Amino acid sequence: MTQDKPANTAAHPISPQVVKDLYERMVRIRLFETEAGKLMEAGKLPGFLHLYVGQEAVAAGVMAALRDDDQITSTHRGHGHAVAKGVGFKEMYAELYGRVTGACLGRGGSMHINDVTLGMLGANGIVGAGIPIAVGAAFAARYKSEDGVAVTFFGDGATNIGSFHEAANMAAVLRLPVLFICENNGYAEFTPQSKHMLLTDVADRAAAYGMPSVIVDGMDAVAVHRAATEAVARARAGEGPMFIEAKTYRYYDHQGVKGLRHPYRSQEEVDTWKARDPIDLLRDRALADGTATGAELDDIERRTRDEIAEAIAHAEASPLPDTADLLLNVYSG
Amino acid sequence: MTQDKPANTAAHPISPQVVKDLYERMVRIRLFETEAGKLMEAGKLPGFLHLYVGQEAVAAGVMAALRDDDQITSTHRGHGHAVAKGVGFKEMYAELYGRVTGACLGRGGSMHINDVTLGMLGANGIVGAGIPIAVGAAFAARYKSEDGVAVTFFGDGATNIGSFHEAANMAAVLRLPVLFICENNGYAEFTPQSKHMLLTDVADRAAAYGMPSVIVDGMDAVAVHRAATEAVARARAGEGPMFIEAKTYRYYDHQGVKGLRHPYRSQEEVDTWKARDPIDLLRDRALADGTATGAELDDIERRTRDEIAEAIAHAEASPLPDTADLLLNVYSG
Amino acid sequence: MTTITEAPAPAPDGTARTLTYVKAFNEGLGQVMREDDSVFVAGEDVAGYGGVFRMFEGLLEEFGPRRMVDTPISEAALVGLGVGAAARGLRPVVDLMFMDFIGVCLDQIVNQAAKMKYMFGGAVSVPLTITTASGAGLGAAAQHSQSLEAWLAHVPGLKVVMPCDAYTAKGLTVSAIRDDNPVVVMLNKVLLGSKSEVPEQIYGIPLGQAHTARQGSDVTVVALGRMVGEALTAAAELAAEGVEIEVIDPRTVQPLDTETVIASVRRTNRVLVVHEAVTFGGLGAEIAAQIQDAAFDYLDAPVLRIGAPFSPVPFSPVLEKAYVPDAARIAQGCRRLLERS
Amino acid sequence: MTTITEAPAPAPDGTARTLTYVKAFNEGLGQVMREDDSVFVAGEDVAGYGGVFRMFEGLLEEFGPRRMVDTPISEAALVGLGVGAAARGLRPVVDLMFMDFIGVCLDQIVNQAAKMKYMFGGAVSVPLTITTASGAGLGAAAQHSQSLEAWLAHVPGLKVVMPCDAYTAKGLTVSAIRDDNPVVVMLNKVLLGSKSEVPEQIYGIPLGQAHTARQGSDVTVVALGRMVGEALTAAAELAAEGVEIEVIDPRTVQPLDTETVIASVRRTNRVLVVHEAVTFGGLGAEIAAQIQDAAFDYLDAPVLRIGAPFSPVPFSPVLEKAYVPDAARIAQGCRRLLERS
Ligand SMILES: Cc1ncc(C[n+]2csc(CCOP(=O)(O)OP(=O)(O)O)c2C)c(N)n1
Ligand SMILES: Cc1ncc(C[n+]2csc(CCOP(=O)(O)OP(=O)(O)O)c2C)c(N)n1
Ligand SMILES: [Mg+2]
Ligand SMILES: [Mg+2]
Repeated sequence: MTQDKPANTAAHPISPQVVKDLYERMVRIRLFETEAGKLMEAGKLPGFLHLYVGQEAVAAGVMAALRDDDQITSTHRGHGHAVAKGVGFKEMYAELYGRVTGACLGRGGSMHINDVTLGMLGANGIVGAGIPIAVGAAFAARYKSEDGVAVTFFGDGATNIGSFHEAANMAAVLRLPVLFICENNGYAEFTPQSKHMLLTDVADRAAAYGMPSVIVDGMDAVAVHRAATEAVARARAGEGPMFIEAKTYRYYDHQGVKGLRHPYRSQEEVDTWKARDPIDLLRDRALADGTATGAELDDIERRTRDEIAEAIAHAEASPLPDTADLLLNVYSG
Repeated sequence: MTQDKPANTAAHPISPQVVKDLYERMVRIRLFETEAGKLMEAGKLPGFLHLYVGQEAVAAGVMAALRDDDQITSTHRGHGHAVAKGVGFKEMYAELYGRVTGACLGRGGSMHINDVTLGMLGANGIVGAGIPIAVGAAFAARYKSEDGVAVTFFGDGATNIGSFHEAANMAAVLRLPVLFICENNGYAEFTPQSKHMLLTDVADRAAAYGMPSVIVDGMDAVAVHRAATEAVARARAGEGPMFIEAKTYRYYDHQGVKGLRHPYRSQEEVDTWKARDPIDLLRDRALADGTATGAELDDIERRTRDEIAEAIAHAEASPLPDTADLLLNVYSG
Repeated sequence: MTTITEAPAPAPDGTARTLTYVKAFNEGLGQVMREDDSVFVAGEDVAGYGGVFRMFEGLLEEFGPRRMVDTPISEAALVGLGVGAAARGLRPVVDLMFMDFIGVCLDQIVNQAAKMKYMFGGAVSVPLTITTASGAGLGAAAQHSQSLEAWLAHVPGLKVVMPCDAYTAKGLTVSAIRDDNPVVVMLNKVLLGSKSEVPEQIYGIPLGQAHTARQGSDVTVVALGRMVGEALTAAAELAAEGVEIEVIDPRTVQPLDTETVIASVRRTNRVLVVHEAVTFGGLGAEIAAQIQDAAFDYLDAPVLRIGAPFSPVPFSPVLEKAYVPDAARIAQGCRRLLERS
Repeated sequence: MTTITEAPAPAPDGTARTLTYVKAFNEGLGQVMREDDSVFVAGEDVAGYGGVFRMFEGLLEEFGPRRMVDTPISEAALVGLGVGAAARGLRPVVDLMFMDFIGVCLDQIVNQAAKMKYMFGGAVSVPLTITTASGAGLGAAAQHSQSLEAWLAHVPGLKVVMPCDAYTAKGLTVSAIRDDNPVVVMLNKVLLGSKSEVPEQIYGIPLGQAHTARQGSDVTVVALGRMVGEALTAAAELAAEGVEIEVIDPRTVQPLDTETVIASVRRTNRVLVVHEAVTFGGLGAEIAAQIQDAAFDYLDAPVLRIGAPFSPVPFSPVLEKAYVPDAARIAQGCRRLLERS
């Protein structure tokens, strides 16, 4: 049932504007995460930190195919999705710091970052839990006769949990406008894919729901973007859900920044993937084919760095939540 | 990934003994259930009753391929599996009556009938819940270096629940000796398969776990038996789990005996399936090819009827549980 | 939408219409669907079949498949569908059939629906209603008979209602759907066919407000769900003995209206709490703990709890009858409380 | 196997070895695996990685992949695997990592593991141990910080233990695995690195037996899990004020050793119950309800409960600190109890 990587061919050209957009989204994620990692190492951030670095092409490629009113649900590794969907650095860093100016008023932290005004329905601390929620968001769009779509991101490991299965089948049966994006980074925590399922391609699971699927190079933002654009168009047109498997890799450890110190993956494997770094790939290609100049791309990076510095300063200057407000937002009304 | 109905061909002959065994198991189920239905209608049985009538070929065909030390887990529709695995009529009727001589000492009722001495690890009131338990039983067999297998029965509807998915993947990854028997009777309660999944063949789901699968005519006890025998041999040999979809039909309503009064299925559909009644099919074939005589088969039926009458009398004469024993068996030791 | 709820007074002339519990639920649900297009129902066999308990009968015919949605057997995805749709502004009513099935989808209820508003810094509300049938008494055994309100009432962000009759089944359901929070409506299986007076127009019953079902001065009985009727029976029996029982129906167990209970106990000085769930760790523990704290100096006897013994629900009717509290045990409890000087 | 458990007295000369909580757990588990081949461990990253909290470090090396089994992220199937294996005579130890994940597999724990023996008429036992990390204090937020013992203790057929230090982490784990019933071992995340004296030999601590961690005559403090340490700190603080606090650690919350608590309260006449879980519907309610019933005439003040406020666990450390009960709040509670005449 898996289509033979149609989106991975360079059939139709992508506009320079989109290339720069993809590049910018990726750079924003990379720098946001790298700085967050440093802050964590410096002991400035409480709690857990699941860095997205390495997987940027997926979030960027998909999100560039969406509108603001399209909805996404995310995972424990949610910063990349949030940044790519447009959530502000200020709210995000402030949240990581546990400040009242944060995206969750300091109540949620890294695993619950959201911005419902941008259709970011939250990172999620429970593996697989965001998947049915996206199906519900897609249901709501159709119910209201809107043509919005919903997108749910999840890992290879998450496809082993019941809620993935149930939600995929539900979406297929109800023919809902929802994209299932599996970011296959080869590991569920420290367990390689080969030990948690017998398949090579997670996309093969879509057939169990009568859902079409496609496999893309998850280090190639353009390939991801093409596949997502097609799937979004299909979903908007009422043709139902679609499964996209993006083969990708995370550079840091499962959690935190220490990374690469445990023998669950080889240095060689890490190096091989890093040699195809999604940002470098796109940059090289854009410079080679003249889509963008080095100055343009450098400028994106510089602007992003400035914005990050400002956001971190803002976060550090922000007040802590007031302990008198412990019961805030437990209930509505 | 689904094999093309290999077990449905009459490649190798089946011994007369096995044919009679299959026939007897089916007749025992049919008569047990029909009488239970009458008792329910007469207001003698408390609680729920999910009759297995129509699906006898599946339980009989599979169970005839098992040893006593092989383990099964069942469903809300569990009487057929229990009878075919050898659980006694006395314990079963007494349980339906809520008597202390019942299979559960009157504590469990229809949905919890079990006989662990015969490897019957229980009917189950929660859809899908028996599936991982069978995987655990298979794990235990291999752990103890025994060559026992485990078999889990479930319906078409149950393949939509998370625990099916998780357990199937777990069994595949751990390469455990467990058979997944999907009794596809076309409905989950009153919802037709076409409304609860997009697949025609539930067996196609096995591919999502790298698990081989086969589809059999669930009205043909011999076909089921052949497929089960092959799968059991494979599992015993350490070659891992297998998925068998048996296409079958239930004659009564989802629950109770009233049946066939709701417009969720047509009389024509019911008649078409009944025209291929599993017991008639096997009887006709056995008489035609001389495997058994009418007298032999009639005798099975007569003996079964006598045994049932005796078991019902036993149940009715049995004492009720003592209310002083309300806390019995809540804990071990 | 805020919860504007007004319970009309039952017709004083006694001519008012009676309805069964399940029909009252159905009527309230239909009315709120008529008034608000954002309300839809999803669940197993809720549409085509009208629900295995006939809770949704006729609604597919009136509202069509857009608003009455049959789903596969996938409770986690079902509740998740409700969470996502609620976060996007709809008012889903998701049916769980038997409360005992909650173990396959509790994460969506507890970690998603209940916590989303809080974790998101208030950015979103989850006006999700979950309907389900609870309670023992039908010989449905250990996996189809539980009353698990204590689990849910322990979860910040959830509300839980337990209608005791047709009147409250309708009014609490309407309020649950109108409420901006996730609310679990625990219908009682044994009560489905029971009748009481039910106004025809739409009405809500305020969540978090207890109802004094009978006034009395000697003992307060706080009864949950189906136990309200049992307590009233016990009260009638005791009245014949000259003992006046006050029966309080909290209606909502989260939030719990402790004030009404405490005010009563300060007058009666004796109190019994009764529910179907097992006593250990049940809601009765919370109610007792609050009472002994707030009315310590008013109690002439310890708060007495009556619940099920610490065992799964037995199948055999003779055991099940002994297992579930009833009027006789409540009356006995009251007498015991009164013996204590 | 029946639970023969003997806790050796800690070495009196003070020279005894100390171990961290997580190492003590690990040592006990290893010892019981050495003594009984039917014990195996299954869970996510328990084998190759040794557990995300390092709970299982070294066990794969010693016991190999037959007995240390890494599984996919499939908690329902994981617990079900344990139920099936336990019903077939093994003693599975199934790891749930964070207690908050229990919502995805509660059916297998509650409707299968806990009820199987009962529903099957006693024909089978389910000697399953579930290990999991609970508790707040690490900035892990609302879905990785909960203490859900009240849910489990409300379930007939389950046992639940809450080790408060390294010594009990080892002994209760050993007893849990040796027990013939499903037992949930709630380790506390914040305590993982805390040290106490731990005998080297294998020992069990009897389930259902409370431990008086400190004797005192003025106020009884019943503390669960990590709150035991906080209560002892409060007791030391109060001792300086001349107030003697008795600290009781139930160790097992199901079954609960009420007798030890009641006996203490009858001496002190004042009692406070403290746990990390939200107060409403927490174990403190059950304990308070039992105390007011059994020691009604001995109480000089209502039973005081201290727990978390009724909200999800907040992320920001400043909020989290205010959220979780601590020594200061316990001391304050004791003072309040003593003020009451
Ligand atoms: C239900 C549940 N089980 C286990 C965990 C612990 N956990 C968090 S992330 C993770 C691995 C997820 O792997 P994958 O889905 O591949 O995502 P990745 O981390 O690779 O991005 C696990 C096991 C959890 N959060 N929720
Ligand atoms: C978790 C759960 N959800 C729902 C139910 C209610 N229920 C009992 S049987 C059934 C239909 C099962 O369909 P299928 O698996 O096809 O089995 P069949 O009844 O056709 O034999 C449902 C929905 C249940 N018992 N458990
Ligand atoms: Mg992964
Ligand atoms: Mg079916």
